[in-house]
Amino acid sequence: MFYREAGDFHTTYTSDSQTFPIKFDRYRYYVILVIAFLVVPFIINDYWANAILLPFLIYAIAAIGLNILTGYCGQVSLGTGGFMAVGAYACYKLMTAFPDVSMFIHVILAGAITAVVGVLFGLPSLRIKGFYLAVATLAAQFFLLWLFNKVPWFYNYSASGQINAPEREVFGILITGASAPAWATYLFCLIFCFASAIVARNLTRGTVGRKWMAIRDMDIAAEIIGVNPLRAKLSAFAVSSFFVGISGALFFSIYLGAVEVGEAFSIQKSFLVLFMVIVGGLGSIFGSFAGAAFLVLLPVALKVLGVDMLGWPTDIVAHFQLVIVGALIIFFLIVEPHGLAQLWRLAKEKLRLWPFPH
Amino acid sequence: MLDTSEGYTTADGRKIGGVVMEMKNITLRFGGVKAITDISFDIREGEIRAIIGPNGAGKSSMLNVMSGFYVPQEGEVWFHGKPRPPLKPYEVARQGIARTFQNIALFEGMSVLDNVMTGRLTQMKTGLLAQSIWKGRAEKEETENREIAEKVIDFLEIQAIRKTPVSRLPYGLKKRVELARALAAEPKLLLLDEPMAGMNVEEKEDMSRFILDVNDEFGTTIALIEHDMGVVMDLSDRVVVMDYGKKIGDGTPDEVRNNQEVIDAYLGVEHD
Amino acid sequence: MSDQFVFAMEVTLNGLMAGVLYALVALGFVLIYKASGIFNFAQGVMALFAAMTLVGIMNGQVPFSHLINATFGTDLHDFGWHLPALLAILLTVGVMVLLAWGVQRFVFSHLVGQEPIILFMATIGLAYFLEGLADLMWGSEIKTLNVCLFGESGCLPQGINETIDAVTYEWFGYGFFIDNLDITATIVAAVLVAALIAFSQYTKQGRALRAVADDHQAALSVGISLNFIWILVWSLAGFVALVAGIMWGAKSGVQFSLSLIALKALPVLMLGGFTSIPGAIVGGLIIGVGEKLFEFAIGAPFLGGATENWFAYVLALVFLVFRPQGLFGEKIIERV
Amino acid sequence: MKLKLTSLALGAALAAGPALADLTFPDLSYRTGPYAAGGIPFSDGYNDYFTLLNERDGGIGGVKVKVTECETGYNTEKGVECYEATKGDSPMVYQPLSTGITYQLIPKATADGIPMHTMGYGRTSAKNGDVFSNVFNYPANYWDGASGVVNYLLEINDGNINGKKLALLYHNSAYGKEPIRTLEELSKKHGFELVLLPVDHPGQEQKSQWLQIRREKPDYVTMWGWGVMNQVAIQEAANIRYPMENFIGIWWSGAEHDVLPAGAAADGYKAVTFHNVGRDFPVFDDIQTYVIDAGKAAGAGDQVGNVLYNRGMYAAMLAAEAAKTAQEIHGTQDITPEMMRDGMEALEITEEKMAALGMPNFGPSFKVTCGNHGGDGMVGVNQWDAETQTWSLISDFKPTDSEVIGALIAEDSAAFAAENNIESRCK
Repeated sequence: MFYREAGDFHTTYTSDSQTFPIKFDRYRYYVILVIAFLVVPFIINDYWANAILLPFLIYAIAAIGLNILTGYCGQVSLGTGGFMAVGAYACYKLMTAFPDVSMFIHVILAGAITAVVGVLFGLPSLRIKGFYLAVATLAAQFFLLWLFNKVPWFYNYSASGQINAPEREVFGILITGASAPAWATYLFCLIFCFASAIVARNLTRGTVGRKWMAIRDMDIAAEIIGVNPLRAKLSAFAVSSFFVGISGALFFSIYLGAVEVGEAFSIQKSFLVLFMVIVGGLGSIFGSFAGAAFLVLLPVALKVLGVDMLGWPTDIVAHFQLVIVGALIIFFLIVEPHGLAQLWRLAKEKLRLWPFPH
Repeated sequence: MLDTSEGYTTADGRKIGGVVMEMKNITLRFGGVKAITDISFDIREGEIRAIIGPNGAGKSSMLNVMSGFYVPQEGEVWFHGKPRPPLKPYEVARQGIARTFQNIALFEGMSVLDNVMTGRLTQMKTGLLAQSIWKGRAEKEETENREIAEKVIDFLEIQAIRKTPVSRLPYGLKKRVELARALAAEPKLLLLDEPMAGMNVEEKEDMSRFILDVNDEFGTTIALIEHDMGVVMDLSDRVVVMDYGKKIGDGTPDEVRNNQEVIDAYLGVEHD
Repeated sequence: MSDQFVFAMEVTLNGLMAGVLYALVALGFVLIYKASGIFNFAQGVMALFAAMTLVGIMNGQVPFSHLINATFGTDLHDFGWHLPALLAILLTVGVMVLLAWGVQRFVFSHLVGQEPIILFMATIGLAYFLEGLADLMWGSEIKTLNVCLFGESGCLPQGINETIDAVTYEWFGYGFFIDNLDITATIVAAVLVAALIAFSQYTKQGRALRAVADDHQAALSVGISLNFIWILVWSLAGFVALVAGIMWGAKSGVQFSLSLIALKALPVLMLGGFTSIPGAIVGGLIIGVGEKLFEFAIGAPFLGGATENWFAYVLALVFLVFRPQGLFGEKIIERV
Repeated sequence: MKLKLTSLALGAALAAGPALADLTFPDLSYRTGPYAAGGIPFSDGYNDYFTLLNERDGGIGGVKVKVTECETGYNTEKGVECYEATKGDSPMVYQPLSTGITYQLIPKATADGIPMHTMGYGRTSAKNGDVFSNVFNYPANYWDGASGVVNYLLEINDGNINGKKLALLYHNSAYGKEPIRTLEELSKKHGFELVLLPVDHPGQEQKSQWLQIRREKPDYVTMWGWGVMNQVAIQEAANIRYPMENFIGIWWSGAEHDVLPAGAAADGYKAVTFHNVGRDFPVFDDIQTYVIDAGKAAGAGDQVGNVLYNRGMYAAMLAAEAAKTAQEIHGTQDITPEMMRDGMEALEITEEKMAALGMPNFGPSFKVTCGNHGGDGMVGVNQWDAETQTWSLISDFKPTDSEVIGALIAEDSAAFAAENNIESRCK
């Protein structure tokens, strides 16, 4: 009833190409923003921040990053864990080397450093395609992890081989370390997540985005209409790695506070983020959020349901978690192969016609 | 034969200008097989130039040489009065050559509008940073180019489907969208690879009309390849006829129609 | 002959043996990819599932006993029998065929004609599902795998091969170490590949399989049932997974980490091509020798060791840059 | 779903306020994932001991014990979720059972005033209680383990291992690299040669390493392994006929499931330990009566007496004793996590105490102080008998090289204190 585009006219190309052309979507988006920025910080507690919202926001950034590379540019990557590690270690080195510089700058610089590394490992994509490339990016994954583990300079020669985030403040408010208040860490991640989504949206709706999608859909045709495949692919690797690097930096400094490279950024992480992107929907910013929510929230929800409410043994619940997540992935695929985002889109299309479908 | 060295006036009174592209003694081999043997011809500003021939005559190879996708072993391609060095395919597009494909090569995951906008890519220059901020330069550039794209969309009468994903369109419309994408680039030379292939009579007529209108309205120089002789004869100003990789005729449709070698080729006379 | 050279020879030989084990895992991937274009992420988990099922059946474990006990307060553990290995293997193959049928019936028959990435994703779901199911069915503790085909004799041999040790000592003054299990694995792999080739060459189903791999449409048009073929390849892949699970599980016991052997197969696939059985074998050998020699010559002495994992991928990557379709992969022809 | 989660989280937050009737001991277990085989017996032992206290003694000092189990799957992020979900229930002590989760929780638990006990794992320099106020790693840590291995070698070589060659086969991770510095110091001191052999995670392929061992013929091999790496290493050692009695693992490489897959070939394999093994203690009779036979066992009840079961039970015993100490110090039965911390810092384990608990000589005697949260680092050696499928203590708990280890701990904890602006608090 309320979800209509009729009467919602656009008189300029600018207003037509905005992110949410339908008024109802726009309002809902504003409401979500208000809640996220102005309500949640006041009611958030440690559990919600550390167990749910921080991982959700941080994985969403990583998923946006990978979605740019895989969903928009069609280059499947399994190096996400390695690139997150680059972001984390870059952030650590910057934090400890320049303690007085703002964390905002450190995190962004960590992203930039990751972008450079990403471009380096993106070079083979010019020759290698499809699943072959996916497996090739694993070379980055394994090599980077080995490197961070092997060279003590990266972990400041600490005896434990782990990196620990020292306490840092932004505008006088502690945002890293154990004493950082939940709302501050949440807001810090939210700002990055929000900015990442906006930037990703801006890039994908304009020239660069079309170049990426052209390469994805048909690389030869793209080249003939004037897309330089080298620059398009490498820019996708750079932008993607930038986001992934930011998420790695936040993952280490804000969320966990201490990581060991082989454990935190293992190949499992690469797969997890890829699953988020695919489950959420390739080529959709919203899908990145949906996928991150699905794979972060679902296990927690199942745990709460199984252990806390039904009182089952923890191991049986953990096994069932795997079975249910697996079955749900397959189920969603059969219902709608293009991910949660597409499912959402279809639901909206139906809603647009509701209650008079004909 | 018509003297074309200084341009000419067509039967319907259009002024044809100087040489845009000239093929000089092109020979193309794949391994040991000769696809094109020593072919020369030119394309002039504002004209509709057709390359015809039976299947396997080497037309597509010729088009790929013109678009820079294949580099011939012998001969030169002159573009705007200069020999064109071997270019990467994407550099050719930047020189102002746009093309369509025999087996539609649209970007299936994108909407019609986005597909047409890809035609503008070579003209859009804002950097990554400006685009990520969007407001300001990127938005302005997007709007300016959108206007050009919309003009083409209007012209080809595909306004109603501009937000539709290309994958949902029927064949005939896809062909039109592909033409729109090529036109959006405002090319100096437009190459059409079998624009009528797989169409019914009605669609063919539509497409012919669009080609003529494009040429008329924008003054675009068009080179097309086609194996359907009938359509081409009505459409083009001059025709090159190929058979077995060789040029067997070149001239106005009437001249070609009366060329014995051409008639033989199309009627299928045995080669010695 | 210098010591280093003799050592390098030993390392090379062992690399070849390791390569056979990698190839065994890679084979399962190739079978499914060739016939249906599915990159089966669940292959490693299938090996785990198969090996766990085998041990469970051999030891007469009650499936889902932990779940049943927790739900009904019973105290079930095992049926109290101990089945001979051969019978247990046959039963396990039966389970894998059933699994193949289920996968086809409940997953892929609903996803016909989807893009490769979607099919890939379905196998991700399958991997999760199977991992949870295997643990629910058989429990997550480590199980000792001791396959003895004919009573007490004919068990899987392990340990240094005396003959090779003695002979090479005679030749080089240094006895080579070759693991008997590896020799067995090599023989098994050879038999397996020969059987697969024979199957695809000389049986009706095998020919149908090849026809499908060549061209789905054409195969359909001559009346081959795709459904049947796909159940067949998933069964074959399940069988290969079982063999790989036995070979790897014999060394480490059957446990969760068995599912990680898939990671050792990926560089092999890259190198050998996703569609080539000889590619999987040769790729496995190259990766095996390459990573072991690198570790021996450069990794351990100069880089502090543990370089094998990434080197296998880097080796495959460098190779791919020069030959993007892999060693025996079908040439990618780009046309417009 | 979201609504329910909110209400649950709110409930947890509200419940954090007043002291509860029960003493809550969270159990961050891992019964799934790659290390489940190690996690299951530990968690069973931990749970069963508390169940025993509840059933037999009515809890600790008359207060019932509640164990809240939370599955981490050895995954750091799940560990964080578990911590956040349980920290509101006034948890007595966290035993994260994973080095990754430990590092993660050290600052958090310290800030929240909750003690942690990382027994034989975690951050070694946490032994310095002056810096790590809330972290305890008695009775032994990794560096003690390394020193214990060397001490044992000294013992069997009449005090002289000059010129011997010791190979360290380690999981190529922070955990595996722990003993390197200690062993390097000790190799300087005792004149043995150290060979480092890293194994990539997960460790299913160790051919290169074992070929190297075969070529270089080290006199002894010691192993810092975990998960599948253990089983494969022991099998490979058997394959190259490396003398098993010269192969000594750390305590995380010395459980039944590590040696069983290799069968008879594993006979003679050794591992250092900080607690006793086997079922031969009176306490197990009580566990059998009050827990297993009563159908209250945490797991299947088939793990009793296994190395890791004993370790879990030992951890529970130490926690319970610390809680008792805390009750005594503060004169109240309803202790808070802060009081529990004080109890842990004042914990003293003596032979009499252990005997009274039905666990004579189950572990070393030690006394925790403000400056020393790690006990005296007493380490013994176990050996595997494949015939009877039992471990037995062949070398009793003996002190480790506190001179070498102390210096390393002082250095590392000082660095941590400087990095985090921690001031000295012990007098």
